[in-house]
Amino acid sequence: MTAAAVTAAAAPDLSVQIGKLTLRNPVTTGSGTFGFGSELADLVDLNRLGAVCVKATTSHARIGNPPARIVETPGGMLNAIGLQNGGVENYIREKAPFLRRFDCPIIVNVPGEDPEDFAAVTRRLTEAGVADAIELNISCPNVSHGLDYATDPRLTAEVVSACRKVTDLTLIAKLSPNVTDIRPIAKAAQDAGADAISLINTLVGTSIDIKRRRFRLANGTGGLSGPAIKPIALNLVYRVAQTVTVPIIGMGGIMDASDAVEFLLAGATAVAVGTATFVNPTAVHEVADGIAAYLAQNGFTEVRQIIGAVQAADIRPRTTPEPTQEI
Amino acid sequence: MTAAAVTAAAAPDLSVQIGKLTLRNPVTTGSGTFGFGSELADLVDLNRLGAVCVKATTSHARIGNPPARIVETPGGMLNAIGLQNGGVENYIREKAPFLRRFDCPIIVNVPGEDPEDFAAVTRRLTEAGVADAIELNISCPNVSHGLDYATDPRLTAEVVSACRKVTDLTLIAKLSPNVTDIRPIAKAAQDAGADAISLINTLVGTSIDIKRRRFRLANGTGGLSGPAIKPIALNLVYRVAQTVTVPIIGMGGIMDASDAVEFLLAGATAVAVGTATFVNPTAVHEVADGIAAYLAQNGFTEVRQIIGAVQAADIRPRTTPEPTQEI
Amino acid sequence: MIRKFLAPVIANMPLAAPGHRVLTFLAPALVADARPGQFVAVAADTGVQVLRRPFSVFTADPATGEASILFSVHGPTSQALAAMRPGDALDLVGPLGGRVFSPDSRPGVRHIFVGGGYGVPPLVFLAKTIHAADPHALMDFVDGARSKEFLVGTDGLEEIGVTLWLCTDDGSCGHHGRVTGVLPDLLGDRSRPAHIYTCGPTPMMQAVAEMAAAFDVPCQVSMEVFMPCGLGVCMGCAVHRTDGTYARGCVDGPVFDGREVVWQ
Amino acid sequence: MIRKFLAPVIANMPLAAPGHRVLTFLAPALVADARPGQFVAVAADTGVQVLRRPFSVFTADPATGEASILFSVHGPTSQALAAMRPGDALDLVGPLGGRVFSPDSRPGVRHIFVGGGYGVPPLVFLAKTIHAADPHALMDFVDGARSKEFLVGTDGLEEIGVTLWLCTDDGSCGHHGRVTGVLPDLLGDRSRPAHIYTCGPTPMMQAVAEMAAAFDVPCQVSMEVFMPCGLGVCMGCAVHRTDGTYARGCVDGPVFDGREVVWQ
Ligand SMILES: Cc1cc2nc3c(=O)[nH]c(=O)nc-3n(C[C@H](O)[C@H](O)[C@H](O)COP(=O)(O)OP(=O)(O)OC[C@H]3O[C@@H](n4cnc5c(N)ncnc54)[C@H](O)[C@@H]3O)c2cc1C
Ligand SMILES: Cc1cc2nc3c(=O)[nH]c(=O)nc-3n(C[C@H](O)[C@H](O)[C@H](O)COP(=O)(O)OP(=O)(O)OC[C@H]3O[C@@H](n4cnc5c(N)ncnc54)[C@H](O)[C@@H]3O)c2cc1C
Ligand SMILES: Cc1cc2nc3c(=O)[nH]c(=O)nc-3n(C[C@H](O)[C@H](O)[C@H](O)COP(=O)(O)O)c2cc1C
Ligand SMILES: Cc1cc2nc3c(=O)[nH]c(=O)nc-3n(C[C@H](O)[C@H](O)[C@H](O)COP(=O)(O)O)c2cc1C
Ligand code: FES
Ligand code: FES
Repeated sequence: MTAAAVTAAAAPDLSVQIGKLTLRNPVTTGSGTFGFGSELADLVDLNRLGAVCVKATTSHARIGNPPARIVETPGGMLNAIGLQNGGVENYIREKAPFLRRFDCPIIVNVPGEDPEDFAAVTRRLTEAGVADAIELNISCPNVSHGLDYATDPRLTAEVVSACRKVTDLTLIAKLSPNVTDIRPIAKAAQDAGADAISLINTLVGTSIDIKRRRFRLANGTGGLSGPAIKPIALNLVYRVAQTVTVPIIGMGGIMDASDAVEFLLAGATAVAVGTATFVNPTAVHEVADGIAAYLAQNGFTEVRQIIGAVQAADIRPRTTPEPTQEI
Repeated sequence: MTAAAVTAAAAPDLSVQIGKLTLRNPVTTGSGTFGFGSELADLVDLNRLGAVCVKATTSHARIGNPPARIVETPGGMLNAIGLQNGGVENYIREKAPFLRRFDCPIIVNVPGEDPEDFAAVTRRLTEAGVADAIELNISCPNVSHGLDYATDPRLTAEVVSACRKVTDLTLIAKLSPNVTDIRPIAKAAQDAGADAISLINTLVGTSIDIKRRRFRLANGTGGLSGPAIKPIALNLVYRVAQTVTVPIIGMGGIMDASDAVEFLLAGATAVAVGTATFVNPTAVHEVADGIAAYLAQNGFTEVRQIIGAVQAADIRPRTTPEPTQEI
Repeated sequence: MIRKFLAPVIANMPLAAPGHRVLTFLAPALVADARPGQFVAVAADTGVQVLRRPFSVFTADPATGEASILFSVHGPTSQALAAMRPGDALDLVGPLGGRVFSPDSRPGVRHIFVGGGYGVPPLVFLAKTIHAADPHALMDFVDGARSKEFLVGTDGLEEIGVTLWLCTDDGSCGHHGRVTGVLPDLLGDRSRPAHIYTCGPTPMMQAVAEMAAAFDVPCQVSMEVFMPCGLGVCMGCAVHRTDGTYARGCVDGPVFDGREVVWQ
Repeated sequence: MIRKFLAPVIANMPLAAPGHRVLTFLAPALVADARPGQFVAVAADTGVQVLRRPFSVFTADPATGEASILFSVHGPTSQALAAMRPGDALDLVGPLGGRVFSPDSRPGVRHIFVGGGYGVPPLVFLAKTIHAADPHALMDFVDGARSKEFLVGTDGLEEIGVTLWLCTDDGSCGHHGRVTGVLPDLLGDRSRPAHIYTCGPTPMMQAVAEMAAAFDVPCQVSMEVFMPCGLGVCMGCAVHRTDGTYARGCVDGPVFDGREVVWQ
């Protein structure tokens, strides 16, 4: 065995490209599940992350929804945080300096009231030099407006275009699973200038306390995340990967490396670990290490070799009638 | 305590009305999870069911999809059966006679290729007197055409109208959760003459075998059912209950009576037990008994008292901006 | 009759084969009804698994009302089974299986059982059943495994007159090679009719069924497909038949005629 | 420093109170860092629960490196904890909690602990910490429960000079009534400053905090809200503050100034 072969076997190349960013490995964090990085400093080494995606940052501070904000459900959880955050100026002043100490691309998640609002925050973050990429959160199910944009290709394009005009940073459109057909929406985001697409945000759901006969969440509904939604997320990532050419950041129920590999095989260039961090705060590292182990065990030298590598299924096109037969 | 009070406490009135049918209790079965009734005869007493909803019956026999057809997922399962069945004549000849021996309304689930196909099967079942209600399966994610109808109000209305013309039986439209906004679709079904609405059918999802790097299901994708989808189903039932006046049969992840009560509180007039039957074949009886116990414990005398009785949440209308505040 | 019940665990004995165990439980109604090839669907409190798992009936003793399953530890359910202790309650539905092994009734027939892995338990049950009906039945049991220590479940068969043919892939015991290596000798004896009953990994059963067809000997195969409900209602256990249709492995099987199955 | 680790279980002792236990485990790093009011987030293999559950640090012994939690069996996680045996591994993250109990350092201050249910453990830890720093500290512990058998966790406190005030709703032991029944006497002593530290059911804490405000005595409350992550990242543990904002129960608390909290 040559020295090069030994090295390759020992350490597969995990790096991937998302827009202008080179990630040292394909593992990033789900916005809203990793705070602003500092909270987990004792447990997670930001220098070992592919990128960090921070909690949503809005133009003005938001107090969020009243409690209860989170309930557990079978295999998952519902959240209705309501985008509580200190606003963009607070982010720039209080949160960004910590993150900038690390060699880790920062993705800032940006919701907005309308295209102008999205663009204003994007512009401010760009000018201040406190983000390496902007993830447009056009898909938050827990606040007004949030959801509407990602349910319509035209509205999606409006938000993306508005932001594209004001930033050269890598622009990521975060899509919603709560739609009839995600493909035209993904296409619209790409055509409007998104450098990448992330999905999925949470699915709308609810839970009722039968003793008190009221909704468990003060907000009524919340967003479902966690292992329960993984099959749905995986299918949407596959669909979108068949539709767009820009890279995809896949997420939804990734708890371990094996889940992450499923997303990569389905066509995601990177993955985000969300709810898993609550259960296992070091999941981000375990997922990255596990992907490396999978590659080594299966004779791959680069993570890029498995992206979209799932063998195409014999999925019949929906317009061809099924064969029928009298039995 | 008077004798009447004792009786009321001992046995709350569980009966509900779905179109022309009076169900002795609100518990029915999810189509495709209970066969044609006879398979479970050792374990389940059909005379104790609210109604029985049988496996999909198509105009011609269908061989179904190749295996693997089912995979387990966290808190749920994906199925891609592909509507395997012997066809409507086979149903009339081989299956209906057994079901007719019981004092239990029969709901026949009917998928179709186009409105004419739906109507042809509906007419045949009506003429043959082998069904008490028809559930139009316009939402099966596992075959061509199936899904399309329930994703569009106009197509939904076309199918329902075509069938309404050929039957006086109770007509139920089964809706899909894989849509951006279910409300106009539910409304269209009602306006076109549906006597009731059932929901949800399964959510589209997939699963990948990372060792073999291929989809676990031969069909590529499947329909997600089981506890994992309960929060999504419950929210859709609530939304539709706020939208239509016809009764709703709620389903999706109901494993026990407590789950069923959540659906009733959300606005379902009846519930269907699906995946739970695979795990616990007597779930239908346990759910009905448990609903009765819940009513008794909480001082209700009729199940109708809790239908839609969840206290309205403080769900902010999606068009009103959130209060924001500098913190 | 299919029942759902909680059966008290009587014993949970490790076998010599690593990871293999026999779990014995009290279930008189099951014992009364179960026939060779039938199985029980077990629900263990694994949390991660939603569905039950099928396990063949290994023994069913009418004298004591005790039945048992023989299993190896694969995943969550079998792990949970391995941890069960006497007195614990085993949550099961059964007996399941619509078409079972049907002993060949031709006089003087040679019954040939070909088993591997967890295909052995139903065949042992079948051998004992045939012996009980006809103490002079001629029986050969071909048991295959990776290596010696994985040959399990055939204890006591020789006592009821079964001739054992052990095969190991690594030659550590008996015939060095696959079960199909010893079959030609057995099938070559044309002096009496023969009948094969096989259960085990699909590639093994395919090879056995093809060999049976070549020798024109009837062959019953017990298909091991994933069985989500075991009750015939989910259609998830499809077995591809030569007529082009899909049978349900659970109620149209698990036992099929070897010539009826389309092997992948 | 917050760590994630598997701590070997040393002992799992039932208490006299039905369903209550103390689980002791080896965790030197936790012992070194944990302060009164902090907690650990426990992951038990319940299957049905996705999230960890918080349990207050009850004891932390630097001499042995052993820590413990005191819990009562409610649901799946506490059930799994109750079943743990010495040598098992306890999966935990901790110590968690950003703002902890801060002992009043005014000379001669009377420290009044008011606990109920699983509010008792952190207060016991606090009392021991105060005693270690000042062996002459004046300490009163008001412990409330439904009835006598549910008064738990205060063993050994009298030995370190704590005066115990037991209260039971049914009068089966000590004061017949709520903890707020004995507080006026303690707070009425104006000869020295007093400081209340309370943890327990929210209605109890609200009553205590309101009484403290009426007597103008400082009061620290440890809020018990559902804590999905315990790390400050999910924002799910909102505590409504009088300034109209929501604090995070886990890292902005769990200890708050009683006047800072909007009680529902
Ligand atoms: C009729 C019948 C009788 C059986 N009798 C016995 C018996 O007597 N003794 C015995 O030990 N076993 C028996 N089995 C096999 C047993 O039911 C399975 O191995 C079962 O999956 C074990 O459950 P588990 O939770 O321990 O492992 P699982 O987690 O279910 O995993 C077991 C194996 O199956 C694979 N697997 C899991 N799900 C799927 C899927 N959807 N598709 C493909 N592969 C999958 C896993 O990768 C793993 O290798 C029988 C199976 C059938 C169908
Ligand atoms: C900071 C802190 C410290 C704690 N310290 C201790 C301690 O030292 N000892 C101790 O015994 N307990 C302690 N608790 C409480 C403990 O964490 C909970 O009781 C925990 O839920 C027990 O888990 P379980 O799985 O046993 O029960 P669960 O299944 O979680 O149920 C426990 C109770 O909580 C209710 N519940 C569950 N989920 C929700 C929800 N989303 N919203 C509202 N109610 C819900 C259930 O109905 C039930 O009554 C502490 C809690 C906090 C926040
Ligand atoms: C508590 C919580 C808060 C979240 N907040 C945000 C947010 O602020 N912005 C956003 O785009 N997504 C948010 N999400 C969605 C996640 O980033 C992710 O898309 C989703 O949870 C699915 O991934 P998971 O199943 O791995 O958690 C949040 C999710 C959770 C659970
Ligand atoms: C194996 C399987 C087969 C199904 N077949 C049908 C069907 O033929 N027609 C139909 O309308 N729904 C079918 N469904 C959907 C169920 O009736 C039900 O809508 C869905 O599973 C959600 O309920 P559950 O989570 O309780 O299973 C099927 C579901 C499963 C799991
Ligand atoms: S396992 Fe469900 S039909 Fe066979
Ligand atoms: S529990 Fe997650 S922020 Fe406090």
